Amino acid sequence: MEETLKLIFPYVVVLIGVLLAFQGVLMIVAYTVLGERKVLGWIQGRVGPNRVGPWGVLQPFADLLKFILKEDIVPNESSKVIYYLAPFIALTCALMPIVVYPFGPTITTIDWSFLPYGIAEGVHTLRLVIAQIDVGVLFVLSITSVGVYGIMLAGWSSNSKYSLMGGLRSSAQMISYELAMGASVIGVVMLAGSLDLTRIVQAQMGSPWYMRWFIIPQFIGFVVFLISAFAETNRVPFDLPEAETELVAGFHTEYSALKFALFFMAEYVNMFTVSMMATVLFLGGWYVPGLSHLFDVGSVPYALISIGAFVGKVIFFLFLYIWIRGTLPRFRFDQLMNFGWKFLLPLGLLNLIGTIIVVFFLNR
Amino acid sequence: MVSTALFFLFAGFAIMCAISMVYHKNPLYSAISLVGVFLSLACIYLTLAAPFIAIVQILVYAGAIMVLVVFVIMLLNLDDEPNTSRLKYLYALGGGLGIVLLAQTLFVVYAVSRTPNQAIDPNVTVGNTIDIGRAMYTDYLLPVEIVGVMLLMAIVGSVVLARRLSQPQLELVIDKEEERISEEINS
Amino acid sequence: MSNFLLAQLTTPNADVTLILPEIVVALAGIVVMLYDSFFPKQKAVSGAIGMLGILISAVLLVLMWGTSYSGGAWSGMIAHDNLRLSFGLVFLMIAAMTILASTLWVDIEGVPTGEFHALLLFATFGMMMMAAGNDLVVIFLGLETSSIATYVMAGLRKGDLRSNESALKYFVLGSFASAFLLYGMALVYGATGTTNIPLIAASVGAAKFPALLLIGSAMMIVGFGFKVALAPFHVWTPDVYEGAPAPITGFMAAGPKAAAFSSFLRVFVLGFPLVAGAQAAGILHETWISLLAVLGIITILFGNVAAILQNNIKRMLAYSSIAHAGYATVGFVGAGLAKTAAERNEAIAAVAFYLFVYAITNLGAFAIVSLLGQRNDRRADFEDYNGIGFKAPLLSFSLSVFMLSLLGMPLTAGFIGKVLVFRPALESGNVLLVALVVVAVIGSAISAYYYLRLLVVMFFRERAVDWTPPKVPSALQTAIAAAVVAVLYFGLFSDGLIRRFSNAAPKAADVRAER
Amino acid sequence: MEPNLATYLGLSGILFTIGCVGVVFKRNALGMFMCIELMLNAVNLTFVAFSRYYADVHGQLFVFMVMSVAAAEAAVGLGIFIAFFRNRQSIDVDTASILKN
Amino acid sequence: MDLIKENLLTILILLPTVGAIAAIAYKAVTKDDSSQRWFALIITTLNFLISLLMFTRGVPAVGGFEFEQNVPWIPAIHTNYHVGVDGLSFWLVLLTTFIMPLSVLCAWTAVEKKKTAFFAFLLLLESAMLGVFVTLDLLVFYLFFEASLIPMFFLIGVWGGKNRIYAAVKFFIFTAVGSLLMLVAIISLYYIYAGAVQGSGSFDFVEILAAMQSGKLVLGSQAGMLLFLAFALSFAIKVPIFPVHTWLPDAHTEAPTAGSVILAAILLKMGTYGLMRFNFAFFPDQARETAWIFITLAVIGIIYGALVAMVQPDWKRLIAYTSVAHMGFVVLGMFSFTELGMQGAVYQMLNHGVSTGALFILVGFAYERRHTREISEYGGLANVMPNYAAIFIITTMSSIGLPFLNGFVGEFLIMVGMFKSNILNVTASTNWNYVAAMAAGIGVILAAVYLLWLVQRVFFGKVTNSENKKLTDLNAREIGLMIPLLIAMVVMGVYPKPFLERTDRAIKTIEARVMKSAGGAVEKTELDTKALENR
Repeated sequence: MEETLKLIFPYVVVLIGVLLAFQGVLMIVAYTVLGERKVLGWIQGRVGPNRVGPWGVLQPFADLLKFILKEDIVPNESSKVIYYLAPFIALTCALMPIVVYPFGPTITTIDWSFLPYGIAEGVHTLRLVIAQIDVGVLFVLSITSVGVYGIMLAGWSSNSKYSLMGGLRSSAQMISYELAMGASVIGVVMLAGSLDLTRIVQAQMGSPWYMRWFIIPQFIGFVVFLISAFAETNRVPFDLPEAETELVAGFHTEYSALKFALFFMAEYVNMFTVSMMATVLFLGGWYVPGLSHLFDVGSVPYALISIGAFVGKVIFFLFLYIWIRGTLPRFRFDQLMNFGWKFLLPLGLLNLIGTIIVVFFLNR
Repeated sequence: MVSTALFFLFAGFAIMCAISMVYHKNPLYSAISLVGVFLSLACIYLTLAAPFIAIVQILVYAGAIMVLVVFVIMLLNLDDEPNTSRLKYLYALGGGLGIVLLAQTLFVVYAVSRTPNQAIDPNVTVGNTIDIGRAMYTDYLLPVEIVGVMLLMAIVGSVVLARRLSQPQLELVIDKEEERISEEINS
Repeated sequence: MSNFLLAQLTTPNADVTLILPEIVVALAGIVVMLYDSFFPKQKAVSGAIGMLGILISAVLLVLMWGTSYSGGAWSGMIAHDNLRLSFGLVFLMIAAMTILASTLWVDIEGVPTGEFHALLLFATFGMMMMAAGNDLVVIFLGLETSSIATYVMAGLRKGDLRSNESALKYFVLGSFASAFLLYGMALVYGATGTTNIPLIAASVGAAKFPALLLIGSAMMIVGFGFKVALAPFHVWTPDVYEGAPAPITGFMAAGPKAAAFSSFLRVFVLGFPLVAGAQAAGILHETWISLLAVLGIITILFGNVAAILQNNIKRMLAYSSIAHAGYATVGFVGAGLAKTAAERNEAIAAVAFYLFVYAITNLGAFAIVSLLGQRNDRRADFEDYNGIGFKAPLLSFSLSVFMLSLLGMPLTAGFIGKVLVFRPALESGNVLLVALVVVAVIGSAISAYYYLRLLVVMFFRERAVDWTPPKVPSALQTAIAAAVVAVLYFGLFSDGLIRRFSNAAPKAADVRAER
Repeated sequence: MEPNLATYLGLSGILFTIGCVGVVFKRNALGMFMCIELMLNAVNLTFVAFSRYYADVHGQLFVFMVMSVAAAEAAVGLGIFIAFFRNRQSIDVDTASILKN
Repeated sequence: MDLIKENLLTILILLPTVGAIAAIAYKAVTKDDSSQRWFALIITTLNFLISLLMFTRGVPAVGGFEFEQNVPWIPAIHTNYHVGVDGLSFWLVLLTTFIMPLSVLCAWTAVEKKKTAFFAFLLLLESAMLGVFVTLDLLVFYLFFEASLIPMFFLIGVWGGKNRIYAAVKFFIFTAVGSLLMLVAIISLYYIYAGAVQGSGSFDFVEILAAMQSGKLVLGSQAGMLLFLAFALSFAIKVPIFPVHTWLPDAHTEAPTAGSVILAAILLKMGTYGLMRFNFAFFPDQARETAWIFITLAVIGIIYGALVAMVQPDWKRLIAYTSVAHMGFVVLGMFSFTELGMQGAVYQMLNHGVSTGALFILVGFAYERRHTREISEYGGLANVMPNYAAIFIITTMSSIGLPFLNGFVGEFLIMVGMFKSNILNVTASTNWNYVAAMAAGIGVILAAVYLLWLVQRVFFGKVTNSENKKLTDLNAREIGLMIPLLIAMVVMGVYPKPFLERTDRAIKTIEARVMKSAGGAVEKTELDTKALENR
């Protein structure tokens, strides 16, 4: 029994960690929605939702309830299997990348002694990343690129021309901007010397932090990344696929109720993951400069503060999203494609070439 | 044990998806089945200790090539394949080819399993990013350069193909149309 | 700054001079592309840049003939021998001829010139890589590079359904063939544990899985057979050739085919060499030799018989190109049976020379066909050539010379080519090969019928309707004149070229240094 | 039964067969193209399996190259399909038969 | 002069080609299409005169060649430009250069369209034919052998009669098929030689022959037979020997006059020349073994040709069939393997060249006037064209083999040679040689029948067809061009000695080669020696 428990214990810890992490993400996402409405309201001189709970804090749950209770409409002529499959693909692919982001430093001094039977004997370290894999950056990119299927299939299976147009636009847009995104990421990868996100964060540690954070040497890359991240997530000013005025909400025109909610969530999760990516790649991830002077590296408080810093940085990006949504107009589709191919991609490539040259000479 | 189960799970899934791809008349269903094959193959690469290839498999095949294919299917709004009577000999040909290849596969499996297997050291992995990267820019430097040229060419090629017709080419089409019409009138 | 990655890199032995000719061609392609995007109107210049690149590359190739290179350059991925050099020259010649021959076509059909020339140069780069590749991966990549470029070129006449169809079929069947080829490569890799051809040759005798070697080579024969259009795998050729624009058809019939032959030769003759004894290597060698001989017989008979039935000249030339693949196979098999390195080099040179001559002749013929075919190759049936013989004497004389050379008449280069490829096969004295040669000869006799038919139509028939000979632009004139002169010149004074082709360059990059 | 080299090769052979048969059976060019991609993937699996067996990274690099080639092929091939479709309103290869006497 | 003599054969070969190019260039520059015949006439005559220089050297030694030149052509495959004449080729070269100006003359006005091309092709043809007769390198021989096809192909196809396309293609394909197998045989021989001498191979006739004679190169019986057949087939088609002769009537009938003349007078000789030169020298055993086949076919050819000729309604076709018969004689003589028979064969080649050439020219004259070749359209021409009739009858007589005209000598020698031969003595009971000789004799009689019948139908009787009344007799050019031929007929018929003398040594060499390798001594007969004493 004890042996079995001992055997299972690490898995249990990981499982709990995963659940917690995902729960946290979903909560943050849910409140991002609220936050967006509030901030938009603020920008537009309105109040925003304030009826459900104090300041409207229960609004997300009310929304969820609404989605669950709404009638689920399935278009007659749609391809049923794909129609059902699409939102799941979208959400799954949005959530998957979360597993590789390190959201805090490794905790080395953890004390499990309060547990019975000493089932956690000798285990003192806890990695604050669900899966540290060798090719983390590529993993994120690849899952994101698979995510486009959700949108495309949704557009196609609805058997409606608006949805189809939305799906087509979305996939074209995502394919186009993924290149620029990749180009901007490679600069970071080269400076860090690894595709592993944890390593990338580690490479940004140390002093002087303002030189280490890749936002400084890779500023162009950062800008390119940010813009293409906006495009990847179909957010304003790149929200052509779901432009209400043109396409009547685009690929999810025909979706309602819970399936719509899944798409909706997927979009916000995507925003969140992209923000995490930006944080990890350019803002040093969970690293707080100078924190090691206050707490021991590897101690629990150090980790907690780091997690806080990480979340804070992510929220900064989320705010940026909302802010831009409130201020910028939408592109026309051809402008968007031109911008992507003729400006962003060359810029990313130039940055890449510059980085190559610099790295080459620095390493001689 | 777990890896065995996983292997057979993904292998079965891959074969099922592959059959479904051939079976389905609707190109989109075929495409999705193919994505399924790609994803399960990626997982199988993981069991072969080739994480880099596994990820690139998803990135390139599922994330780029098949997205393009699905894109084209949607763009052209392809319907199901019509069920007209195909030339019968093609079915015979396909069946024959299938049998030959299957026999060949069996032969390969037999030949390989007959040869005493050297045990594979599970700790030796060559599929890490660093291994691949190092080999790519030393031994495989030349192929990488050729691939560069090839991709450039593919870009040029697809741009050429996708661009609108030039003026003389349009004239050509119009010419031909007129010719056809005049022929019809004559006949 | 982290120096994590670069610190671990060992500097590769990247001897650029070894692949300079190839690089020059690729660079020329890029320059053409860039030039065209900035000055899209100047069509002649992009052609001129292309020609310049080809010329420089050719000069470099010739200069490289006697030079030796360090064995480990590019990790042994590049071979430096007469196969590579002579085939390289063949490809460059093909590219130059195609550029010249397509000037008129480019003009009247509004082809995107810069892109066309760039694609052509990239295809040439790919073909040169196929000949130079000493490793299956380089061969595969070269093959794909040239194929992909050719797919696009076949479909360049976008408004025309036949061209689209040609591109579509070429693409689907070409990729299908690549898959087989690749599977073969994978199995060979599995059997020997390496993709480097000299290493494969060294280890076929002691292959880990000899059975895989057999299957792999069979698969590769299927794949290469598709590319060179050997008989059961030729199905794509006629449709594709007929549908593609004439200058491109000429290119396809000459270039990718010759390139596929060069790799085919390298993989089989050098990779699966003649080894005495009944070990795996011996069985493998015997198998592929006899398989190819049988395929050659079928190819020659089929190509020639089918060509007789054609009324469209492009289609006729397509079938004849199948037959010519068969003739080249004769020399190829002869090379496989050569007992000494010198004999092998001679046989390889014979195949190279044959394809060289075939390419010149074929491109010349297609230049004229495209000229007379007018827009869209509308006038490409035999009837369209009725009685033009004495109305356009120079053109029809040139076309006759080409036809006679394809037929293998003495005093044309085609004759020398045939003599050369038949020689190694007869030398071996193998019964199957003698049968192959006899079939090849009978095939040539059959081919007299359809080649002469063109002469008959041009000179012996009268033209019913009025016909004015087309104006021949100067570039096309140059191309045709060069082809005629070359055909006649190499019919008389081929010695220098044959010697050059068969003289072994110093064996340098033969073996990959170490793993 | 532990998966070993033979198992992997068997899987790749089966996939290759299915792809090859599919190429013959499929009517539309896009379907054929997908079947060819499947065949390429089967080959990739063979390469990776052998790469694991020999502990030789070159097999995986070959796979990498094959993937690049597949991408290039896809780009061009889809361009060709679109060009064909523009003129013919179908990519059924059986309708592509004007090139016959 | 020495320079010319040194390079005599090369000059002979190249001069017409240069002339052809000059004619075309002249046309291209001046657009003048009528003066090319002068080019052709001058060049061919000049060539004839130059070829007469061959007399300045004596008969080459046994197995040797005069005017030899041997320079490497494609060293990479060990092929040389090796030319030379011996007794055998001497007269054939002379025949060629002699006939060419005449054929140019007979095409003087007959050709109405595309004159430049016509004369250019004639000149090119002369080059090729001369090349065939003088080259001693197998590959180069093959090259000229094939190259001679193309001008002829065009001559028939462009300037021929109604059915010209069929005839031209048939001619080409028949000849090309046979010769391609010869190419295989030639290349095989190259490697057999290489294997025999343990060195590089060779295409050189002299070298290979020397290796064979010295016993270094011994052919296996099977390989030898295959090679022999490959060579023989191509030559047999060219001759043509009976079952493969069908291209000849068509080609002759459809060809323009000059083409028919050259075809009959010279091109057919390539086949017999090749048989004698290569088949007998390289494969004596096989030649002996298969002699009965060739003799049978030759006899069949003689009788068949005569019978078919008899029923031809077409004048030209009739004469074409006489060629089949006459060439049958040549083959018969060759395969008797007696010196007399072979001498006769060579002599008959020349005869046939002169007589049949003349007949074709004469038919051409009539055709030019009436544009028909139906015998029934003519009749009583002797009344309106007396000179023409006279010349025609003399030529006919020569062709039949009337004593004191050339045909007699050749046929007589052949028949005697056949009688003397022991090549067919399989059984003691029946001497098949006699049978063959007698059958040939019947052929001579049949020839008399059909040719005289022709003369009777065309020239005698009343002029029934009104169109024939208007016909004019031969003009000065036409008579002038017939005179050399008539002289040749008479001289060759009366005084054959200088001809036989020249060929004698070469023939002896060949005979010795064929018979010696059989183990038997060279057969000497009384008549044989007498003929030699005539020298």
